[in-house]
This record gives sequence, C-alpha cells and structure tokens, in this order.
Amino acid sequence: MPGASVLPMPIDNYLLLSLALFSIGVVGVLTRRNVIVMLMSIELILNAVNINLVAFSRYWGSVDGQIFAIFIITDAAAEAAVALGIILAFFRNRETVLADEMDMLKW
Amino acid sequence: MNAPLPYFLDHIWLIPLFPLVTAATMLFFGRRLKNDVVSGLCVGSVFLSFIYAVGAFFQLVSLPVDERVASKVLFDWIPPIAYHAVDGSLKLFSAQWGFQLDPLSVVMILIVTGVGLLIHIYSTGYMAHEGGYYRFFGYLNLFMFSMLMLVLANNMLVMFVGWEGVGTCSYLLIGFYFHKKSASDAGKKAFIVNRIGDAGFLLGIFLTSALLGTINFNDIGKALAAGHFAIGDPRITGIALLLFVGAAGKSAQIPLYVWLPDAMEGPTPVSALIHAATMVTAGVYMVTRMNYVYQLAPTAMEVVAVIGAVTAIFAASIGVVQNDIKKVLAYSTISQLGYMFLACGVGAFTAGIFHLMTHAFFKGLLFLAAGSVIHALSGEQDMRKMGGLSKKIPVTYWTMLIATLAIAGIFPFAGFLSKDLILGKTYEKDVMLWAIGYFTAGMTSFYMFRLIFLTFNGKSRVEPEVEHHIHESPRSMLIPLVILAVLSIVGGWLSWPEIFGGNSRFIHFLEPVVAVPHLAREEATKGLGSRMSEIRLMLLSEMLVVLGVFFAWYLYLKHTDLPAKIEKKLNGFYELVYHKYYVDEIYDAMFVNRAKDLGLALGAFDRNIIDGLGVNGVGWMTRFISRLSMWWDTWIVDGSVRLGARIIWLLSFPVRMIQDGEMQDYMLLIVIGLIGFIAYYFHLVRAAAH
Amino acid sequence: MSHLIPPSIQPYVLPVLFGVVIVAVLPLLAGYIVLLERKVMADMQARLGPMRVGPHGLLQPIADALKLLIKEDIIPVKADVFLFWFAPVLSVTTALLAYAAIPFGPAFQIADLNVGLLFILAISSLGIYGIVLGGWASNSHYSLLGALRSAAQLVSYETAAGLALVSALMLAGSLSMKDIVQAQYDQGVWFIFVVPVGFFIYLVGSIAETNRAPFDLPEAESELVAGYMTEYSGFRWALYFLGEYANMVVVASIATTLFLGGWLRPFARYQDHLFGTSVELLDIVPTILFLGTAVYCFWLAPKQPVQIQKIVMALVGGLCLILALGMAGALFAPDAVRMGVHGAFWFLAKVFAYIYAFLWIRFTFPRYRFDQLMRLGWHFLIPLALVNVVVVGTTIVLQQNWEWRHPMLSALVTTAIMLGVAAFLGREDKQHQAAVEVPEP
Amino acid sequence: MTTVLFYLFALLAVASAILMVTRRNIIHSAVFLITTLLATAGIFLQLEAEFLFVVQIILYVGGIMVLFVFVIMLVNLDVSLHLIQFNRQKYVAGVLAFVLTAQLLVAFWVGRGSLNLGEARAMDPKNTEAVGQALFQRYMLPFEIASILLLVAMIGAVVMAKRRV
Repeated sequence: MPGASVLPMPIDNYLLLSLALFSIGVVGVLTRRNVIVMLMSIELILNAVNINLVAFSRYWGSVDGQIFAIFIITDAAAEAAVALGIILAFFRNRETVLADEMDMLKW
Repeated sequence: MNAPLPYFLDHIWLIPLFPLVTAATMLFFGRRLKNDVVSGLCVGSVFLSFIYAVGAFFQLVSLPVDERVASKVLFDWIPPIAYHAVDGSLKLFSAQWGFQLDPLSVVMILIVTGVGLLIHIYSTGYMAHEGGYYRFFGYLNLFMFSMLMLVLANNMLVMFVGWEGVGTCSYLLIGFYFHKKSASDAGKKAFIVNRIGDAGFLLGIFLTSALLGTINFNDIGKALAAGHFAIGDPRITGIALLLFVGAAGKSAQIPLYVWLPDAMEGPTPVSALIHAATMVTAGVYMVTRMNYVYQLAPTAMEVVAVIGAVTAIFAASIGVVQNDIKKVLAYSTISQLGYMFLACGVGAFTAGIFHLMTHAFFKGLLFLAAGSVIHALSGEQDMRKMGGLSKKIPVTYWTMLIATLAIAGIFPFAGFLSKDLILGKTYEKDVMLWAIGYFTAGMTSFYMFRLIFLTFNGKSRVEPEVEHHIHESPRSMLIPLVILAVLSIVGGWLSWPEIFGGNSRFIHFLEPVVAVPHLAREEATKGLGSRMSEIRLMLLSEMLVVLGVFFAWYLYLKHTDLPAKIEKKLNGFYELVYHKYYVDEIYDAMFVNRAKDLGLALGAFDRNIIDGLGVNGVGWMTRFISRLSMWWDTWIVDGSVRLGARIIWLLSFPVRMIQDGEMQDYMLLIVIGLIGFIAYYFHLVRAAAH
Repeated sequence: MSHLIPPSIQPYVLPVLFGVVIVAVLPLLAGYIVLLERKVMADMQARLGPMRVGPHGLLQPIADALKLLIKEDIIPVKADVFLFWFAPVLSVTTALLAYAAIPFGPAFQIADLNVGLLFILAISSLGIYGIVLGGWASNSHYSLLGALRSAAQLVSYETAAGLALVSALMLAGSLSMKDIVQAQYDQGVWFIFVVPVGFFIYLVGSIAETNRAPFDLPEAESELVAGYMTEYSGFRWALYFLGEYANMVVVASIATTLFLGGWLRPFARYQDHLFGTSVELLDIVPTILFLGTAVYCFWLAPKQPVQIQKIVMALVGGLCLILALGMAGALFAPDAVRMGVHGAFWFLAKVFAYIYAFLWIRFTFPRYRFDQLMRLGWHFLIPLALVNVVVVGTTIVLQQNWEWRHPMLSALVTTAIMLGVAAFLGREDKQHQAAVEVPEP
Repeated sequence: MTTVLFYLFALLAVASAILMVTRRNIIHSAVFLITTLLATAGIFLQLEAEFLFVVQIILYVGGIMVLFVFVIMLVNLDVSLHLIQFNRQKYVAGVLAFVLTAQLLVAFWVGRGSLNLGEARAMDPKNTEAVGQALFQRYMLPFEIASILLLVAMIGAVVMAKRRV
C-alpha cells in the first residue's frame, strides 16, 4: 500500500470505535459472573486502547504509538498467563470460576 | 637484556606455566576426567616444559660465554617501597615476577623437567590402580610448577614462593594416603620441620635486603662485587648461615634431616621425584646460587662443609642397618646430600651441582626400581621378606644394579666421577673431611650392595601368597627405568676429568656462575691438584668401595647367619643405630612435648580465665539485663502498641464495610471513581471557560 | 489488454486471478498428494497401492472426492452445532489464506507484503482453532483430548520452527518472501547450505506442526480413535483433510522459500547460453523432464488392461507433452513469462521434494509418546533454535563488521558449533529422561 | 476502498464484541473475542501498521486466545451453561457503564472542534524496520523491562498451574 498517503478519514472514527469497544469491555467486566469472560473483557479494553494508540501514531506519522501498542500486547500476554494460572489453581480447589464465589479475600 | 632474546629464552616463563595450567585443571575438574585423559594432560604438559627447557638450553649455549644470562621480567610484583638499610642509607625494596636463566638454572630445569617427565610416565603405570589418580597428578604438576619457579627465579622472593610451593606439595604428596595415620603424620612432620628451615631462609632474605638493599640475584652479586664487604664480614656470615639453615631444612641436613625418612610414607614416584631427585636438592641449588655470599664467609663455608660431612657419614651409618628398602634409600639420599654440601662447603660448588645431577639420575632410578620391586611384591617393603628376585624381574634387577654401581662409585659410572671430584676437592681443603667422605663412600657401597643382595640374590624369603603373583611391571614403568639407567652410566661423562684426557665440560660450563670477579679465583683456576695425587685418591676410594662390596657379599650372601651374630655381639650399639641414634625420641622430649605442654597450659588459661570469667560473666550480665528490658517491652512498649491497634480497629469499621472481597464490587468502585474524576474534569473545564 | 480494465480496479486483477487459480488448483493438488502418499507408502511396503481407478490409480483422488461429497453428513446430537460447522471451514480458510504471500515465481504471487513471512506464520497459527474448536465442539472425549494435544503440540513447535526461520531471516535481512529469495540469488547460495541446523529444526518443527507421523499424536489411531476428527465425516472431514494437506504445502513452500532458494533453479548464477541463442543450458531441464514423462506415458498407454485406462494414460501423456511444449515455449517468451513459468516449475519441484521427505519420514519412524514429544520440543529443539539464532547472528555480525568474508567457512564453523550444542543438549536430555520416571500410559 | 474496509472491520469488531459479552457459552464468547481481535488487526492493517497487524494476530489470536481456549476447555463445566450469567449488581453496573460512556461521548462531542491535529504526516513505508529501530534504540529500556515482566509472568504462571505447589 502507498506509504505517503494521508489519513484516509478523520481520526474521530477511530476514537469512536475504540470508545465503543471500551464501553462494551467495561460492561463485560462489571456484569459477567464468569471470571474468564471478565478477563476477556479486559483484553477487549486493552484492544480499544491499542486502536487509539495506533490511530494517533498513524496520524503523527511516527511509530511510537505502535511501540506502546506492542508493549500493551506484551503486558496483556503476561497478565493473561498469570490470571489463567490463578484461575486454574482456584478451579482445582473450589470447583468454580464464578467471580462472586471468590470472596475469601476480606476483613 | 637489550638485544632481543631468541624465542625459547624469551619464553622461559612458559616452562612453569604448562604444569600450573594442568595442575589447576586437575584440581578443579580432575574428578570428572577419565584416567587416560588425566595422564595425557599432565605428562603432556611436563613434556612441553621439557621441550622448552631443551630449547632454552641450546639457545643459551649458543650465546657467548660471558652473556649466558637471560632474564625475563613478567611484571612488577611488589612496587618499590622505601626503607632504611642497616647502614642508614635509603633503599627501595621491590620485587619483580622475574625469571632468570643461566648455566646453573638451565642445568636444574633440565634435571627437573627431564627426570620429572620420566617419573610422570612411570607414575601412569605405578598409580594406575590407586584412587585419587587425578589428585596425585594434580599435586605432582603443582610440584613441577613450584620447583621450576624455584630454579628459574631471578630474585629471592620468587625463589621463596617456589620454595614454599615445593614444601606444600611435598606435604600433600607425603600425606597422599591421608587415611593412613602414619602418612598424614609424616606429612605434618615434614611440613613443620621445613617451617624451621624456611624461617631461617626468610630471615636470610630480610637480612640480605636490609644489608644490600636488593634481593635480585644479579644485584646482590653486583653489590657484593662492589667490595664494601671484607672477606669474613660477620654480617655476610650471618646471611650465609641463615640461608644455610633454610637449605638444611629443605635438604635434610643435620639437625633438620628427621623428616626425610618418614617422608617415605608417600607413594614411591613421589619419593623418587621430590625426596631424591629434585626438591631435596633445592638447598644445594640455593647455596650454589648464593655462592658469592658464601665465598665471602669462610666461617659459614666451614660450617656447611662440616655439617655436610657429618650428615653424610651419620646417615650412611643408619642406612647400614635399616631393613625397609625405601628407608635405606632415604638415608642414602641424606648422606649423598651431605656430599653435595660438603662440596659446596669446600668451595667446589660446580662439583656439588655435578653430583646433584648424577645423583638425580641414579637415586631417582633407585627409587623407581624399588617402587617396581614393591609393585611386584604387591606392597612388601621389608627386605627381610625379599630375595632371589633377580630372575623374576630381570629388567628391574639390572637397572637397579647399574644404579647401585653408580652410587657406590664404581669406575666409570656417573657416581664415581662426581663423587671423586668432590673427594679430590675436599682433599685439597681438609684431609679430615676427606677421610669422613672417604669412609662414607665405603659404607655407601656396603649398604647399597647389602640392599641389592638382600633383595635380588640369595634364596627367596618371600611369603608364599605373595610369591606366586610376582610380576614384572608394565612397560610404562620399565621404559623410564631403562632410560635412567643409561643416564646414570653416561651422565657422568659430561665432565670427563682431564686426567683421563677429558675436558671437564660440565664444570667449565658452570664456572661463570661461581666465578667471583673480585676474589682471586684460585679454586676455579688451580686445576684438580697434581695428577698423581688424584689418581692415588681414586685408586684408594675404588679399593674401599670394592671392600664394601666384598663385605656385603660376605655377610649377606656367603654367611647369611653372620649378621644376626654380629647384632648379638654388639647389641647395644646395634640398637642405638637401628633406632637412628634415638634422634626422633630426643626431639620429642626436647621440643615436641614441651610445645604440647605449652599448648595445654594456654588451653587451661583460655578455659578458666578467659571463658570462665570473661565470656560467661558477660553472658550472665546480659541475661540479667535482658530480663529487665523484656519486662519493659511486654508491658510498656507492646502495651502502647496494642492500645493503638485497638483504637484503629475501632475506627476502621466503616472502611471494612466497603471491602467485602468481591472483585466486581471493587471494579464498580473503580468505575465510580473514574466517573467522579471525569466529572471533576468537566467542572474544571467549565470553570476555565468562565 | 490493460486498457480494457478500468484503472480503479487494475491493481486487483492479477492477484484475484492468481487467487482463483490457487484456490481452484489446490484441492486437486491435495488430492494428488494423498495419492502420492498412498503410492509411496505402497512402494515402501512392497505393494502396488491404488491401481483400479484410472491407470495406476491416477483418477483415485477424484473418485475419493466424489465419494466424500455425496456421503451423508452427520452432526452428533450433543455437538455444538455452530462451532462444529465453523471449525473445518476455519482450518481450510487459514490454510488457503496463507498462500496469499507465497511467491510461486518472481511474478506469480498474490501479494508481496513486506511482512510476508510473518503474515504466513500468523495465518497458519490461526489453524490451531480449526482443530481445537472442532475437537471441543464434537463433544467427545477422544476429540477433546486430540484437540488439546494438538494445540499443545502446535504451540510448542511453532516456537521452535519460528526461531529456526529467524536464522534464515537474518541472512536475508528482509521479511518479504520475494526479497528473501532475491537475497539467496544475490549471495549465490541457498540458505540451507549456510544454516543447515536451522533447516533441520524447521523440518522437525514443520512435521510436528502439520500433525504428521512421527508426531501425529492428535490423530493417533491406536490411542484416540482419530483425534479431533473422530466425530467428523463426509464433506467436513474432507475439509479437514484438505486443510491438513494445504498446510503441508504451506510449510513446504516456506521451507522452499527460506532455505531452498524459492523459485531459483539450481546454479541460478550459472549462465551458459546454448549455441549462442538466448536459451540457457539448465533451463531446458524441465522441458526434457516433461518430454521424458510424456514418452513414458505413451509407451505405457497400450499396456493398460482396460480401454478407458489406455485413453486416460494417453491423455496424461498428452498433458505432459503440452507442459513440455509450454516450458520450451517459455524459453523464448519475454523474461517475465519465462521466469514465471520456470520459477513455478522449480518451486513446485522443491515443494514436492520436501513433501516427499515428509512421507519418507512418516513411513520410517515410529510414533512418539506424548511426554517424549514435549521433551523433544522444549528441552531440545527450542534451546537449539535459540543458540542457533545467537550463533548465526554472531557470524553475520563478524562478516559484516570485521570484514570476515568466508561465508562457506563461517557456515561450516556455525554448523560445527551447532552440532556440538546439539550433542550436548541430547546428552542432557537423555540424563533428564533417565532421571524422571516415565508415567505408565 | 480503505474507507469501506474500515467500516467493515469496525462493524465486525463491535458486533462480535457485543456478542462476546452476551454469549452464554464461554467458548462462543472466546470465538467472538477472536473475531474482534482479528477485526482490530484489520484496522491496524488499514492504518498501515503491518507489523502490529501481524503481531496482533500471532500474539493475541495465536497465543493469548489459545491459552484462553485451553483454560476454558480445562475448567468448562456444563453446569455453568445453566447458571445465571450476570451477577447481582448488573443493573447498577449497566447504569454506571452507560454513564461512563455518556461522559466520554460528551467529552468527545465537546472537544470535536478543538481536536484539530492538522495534516496527517507521511508514514515510513518500511514499517517493520521502523518499529525495529525504535524498539531497539529509543525504547531499549522499556523493551528489556517488558522482557523481564514476561519472564516473571511465565514463572508465576508455571508455579500457579503446577498440580502441587
């Protein structure tokens, strides 16, 4: 694809898109009981952020935004690994993956 | 050296390096390696050193006679330190990590690497079935390194490093079978006795640097050559005597010889390499190296000569009655060392070194052959349980016989030439000393042939269960024997004396080292007395030697019952000699036990006064005080803390209401907070707008 | 003809054309690879293999395809219908999508992305879902276990294979498949000769990635009936199969492009014009080959037992003849066409060689146990690949910065080092294997 | 052309995101999340971030989501299909989420005019090289830190997932 083409459309569309994904992610995190789905919603939120970053990096014509996106993806990988590990361990002990049954962490 | 040195001379520092590297390898990773790898590495490194030594020798010889000194400084070891010498002048003490190669040290490295190589090869056969193979070779190579450092050093401090190194290695190797108590004790004994000598050596070094302001051999030579010191200057004599103490310790001279016989506890190759061929001759080497000091101190020379002579005959007399084959060899080593010191004492340093070389050959051979005998008899060392082996292990027999002829001084074997050189020199100096050496020669031939006859000839007294698996040693052990046998025949011919139409090449080769410019070099110049007297001397000693052989034959082959009778006859004297004149016991009574008593006394003091009053008293005080502070802690400090905790617990009630442990509630809170922030941001924007 | 096409869609014409060609040809190709496999297996087991349908079973694949198409389509009751439908499609789609970036010839490529290789890797990494979802959706233990196994296997071996590719990448200095081949032309050596160890790692890794013996645990008949395909039958099953064989072609193409010099003919730099004409000596090899085949077919045709087979054989001969003529004609066509045709020929030849290696290995080695498989992957291949990357990178830096210009020598050194490392790892692994007690299956 | 692509991908992303949140079957929501991610990758491609496009697919889709699917298969309980999918605070949460979205939209609406970023600059055609340069020169330290983070996460995951700790 041609390198020097200008941004095909105003950046607002990208912002709106990422906003939509972000909101959906928030809803998922807040409402679903299943921890795994919550995690997936978090991934969704991270993705929304990525879209923003890449859009702006495209707009400024510098790759910094993409670098940040890469770091975010790395982060997501790490987070997913650890979180899923925890979920597995928890599932082995308690036979459940429901968020509101994981309430031992209080007082 | 201003002119660039040829390769080998420029790289003499590699010669000690090779064994060091392999030694390190052995001691760090040896456990992992297979035996053949170990032997390959170690023997290989020594072989490399040997090659370099030979190369260095030839390149040194190729130099003109006056410039046969190659020194190589690797780096500064001790940076110059200013201090006042005894004459009040300001001197700089500095030591370099430097090496020096002159005829003397080249001879030494040739002996060390050559004999060392042979003994390494021998050991691969001898130690093949022992545990700790890699350990043995690691120590052995470490020893090679130290010994080469010792002989290659260009100043006393580096020499001292090597000196201590060989001491350590000899300790390690004597105690190689550390599970045997006698072995580890012998190791300790050797180490401690050596310490005494080393202390003397160290003091000698101090005195030297205090007096002459340098410890570099050449500079010492120059400083003395400057002629500030008259002959017999007491300070020089002091240095000489102190150094000789060190030499006596290392080379087992009276009164410090006691460790050498016990050192025979070590494996036989070790006895051959360290306690016959190389290390014990370090003293002789050092005395020769410092000869210009000695030549300024006639008194010290006399001391050296006398001690050498006495040691020679003393040790020989003990050797006559020992029954342990290695013990006999040990005592003969001591007495041969006595010869060398005798030579040095009468100023025939070159003769001493010459004897050192030949002795290295035949004594090394004797030990190796003895080892082969022991190997054949699966560990038997008592000559009374041997006999008639000559048929069963012929190679060992013949080689050992050659060595014996050499040491006994039969014409024209190596021993004869070197020994008679010494005797001749001695005769010129002092007839008394000559007589002692002369009789020692006779006794030498006697006990050596006693050894041969008891071991190889006559009828077998071997125990039956040992009898039937007597076997000749593997080839790896025999080859060194043969080579050494050849050497101990021809080795002496290097300096075929003038009277037999030779030209003492070896002696002349060494002369530059002992040449002392400012002395009238009468020793060096004034040939070997008049021909006739020399011939006469030789004939005399030959006759005595043959007589010794005859006695040995008469007593131990012809009338084998006679020795017992003689023992009966002069029982007391026999006992005295058999127990080595009770020297060990005397030493125990005089020093060892006193030291133990002192230790006990100190121990008691420590226990009662220091521990009792000091430590325990303090402990009691501490406990008392800690009680008080404990009470304080419990009631005052903790009390207040608990009070605070209780208050906070009460206050924190509403906060805990929020924390119900459900993550999604937390998230809800987060979102609420987020909303709050954004709302506040709007508010700010509006405020800014207005 | 370019003036016929409106300029707005002009850049999309050729790619679409190629795409259509590939999608049309590939199933056939896959089918014939199956035939090839059966024939090779038969040959190695001293049998004849399919002989009935068509001469020497040449029409077998078509017959199979028809049979599968008209077979009844079964969906288990408790299966998850949506995924059960979705999974095979996914696996085929990903397999086909990967072809978008593979250059069959200097011009014969759908899209020359400047991240071409990564793109292919990415797409083929999607293939896992086809398997996993299929295995899960069919709601059967065999399927699920097979799916899990294959997913684990794919994930672990993708790492090794990808790292192995990196070594070739560093040599080429580009991610675009085209430039990689070009680099091999410029450096005048196929990268297999520079980083053989990398190639070896990729070979093993690719076998594991395509779930073929000796790594075919996901469909180990003796252990779990047919792995994730247990519940599948008929057309969906055919899709899976298509996907699998398409994947084989993909990995083979990657290997060909990165290690075997892509569309370059052997001795690509060697120029020898035939009696002064513009025809080069080595370029006539394909023609000769096809001619030979054609002659052989015509010679065989009368010997066929049945009339129809005679005809078909003759047709095959004719086809080969046409191909030969095409090859010959291409020699005199303008460079673009010539390079295209011959490039495609060499490329496919290499691909088939690689696939033949696959078959060979499959019929030679027994199957691994699963823990052995994992240990091989994690304890041997991945470390080896990592070291490989480091070593190759070092040599490249040496060559570039320190003017150390002995590519072949450095290749030898690198290989020697890598073999040493491999030996070491092997020993470690054996010790480890001795250390841990093996779980009883 | 690119515009069409954008709307296609955006629609795909949003739709499958919604499906992801609402599906009852976890596997299905995983599949839809994958679709969303792929659509996002498409957006990246359309933004001329080829490298990121590939990274998104390889890492997110090919790595992380595989992990998810794995865990889902390991923990999947048929009973969980018949449980209540939303927790007891779902209405509050919904409202709050709506408020948040509304706020953001308002902010967006208010700031739409003031977001004049001027003309978009040209992009380096060799995207991968550019990313590599930036990653290994200006962002070396963050890169290392990220690698450390990954290492730690790996160890943590292993320890967590071991049968007996």
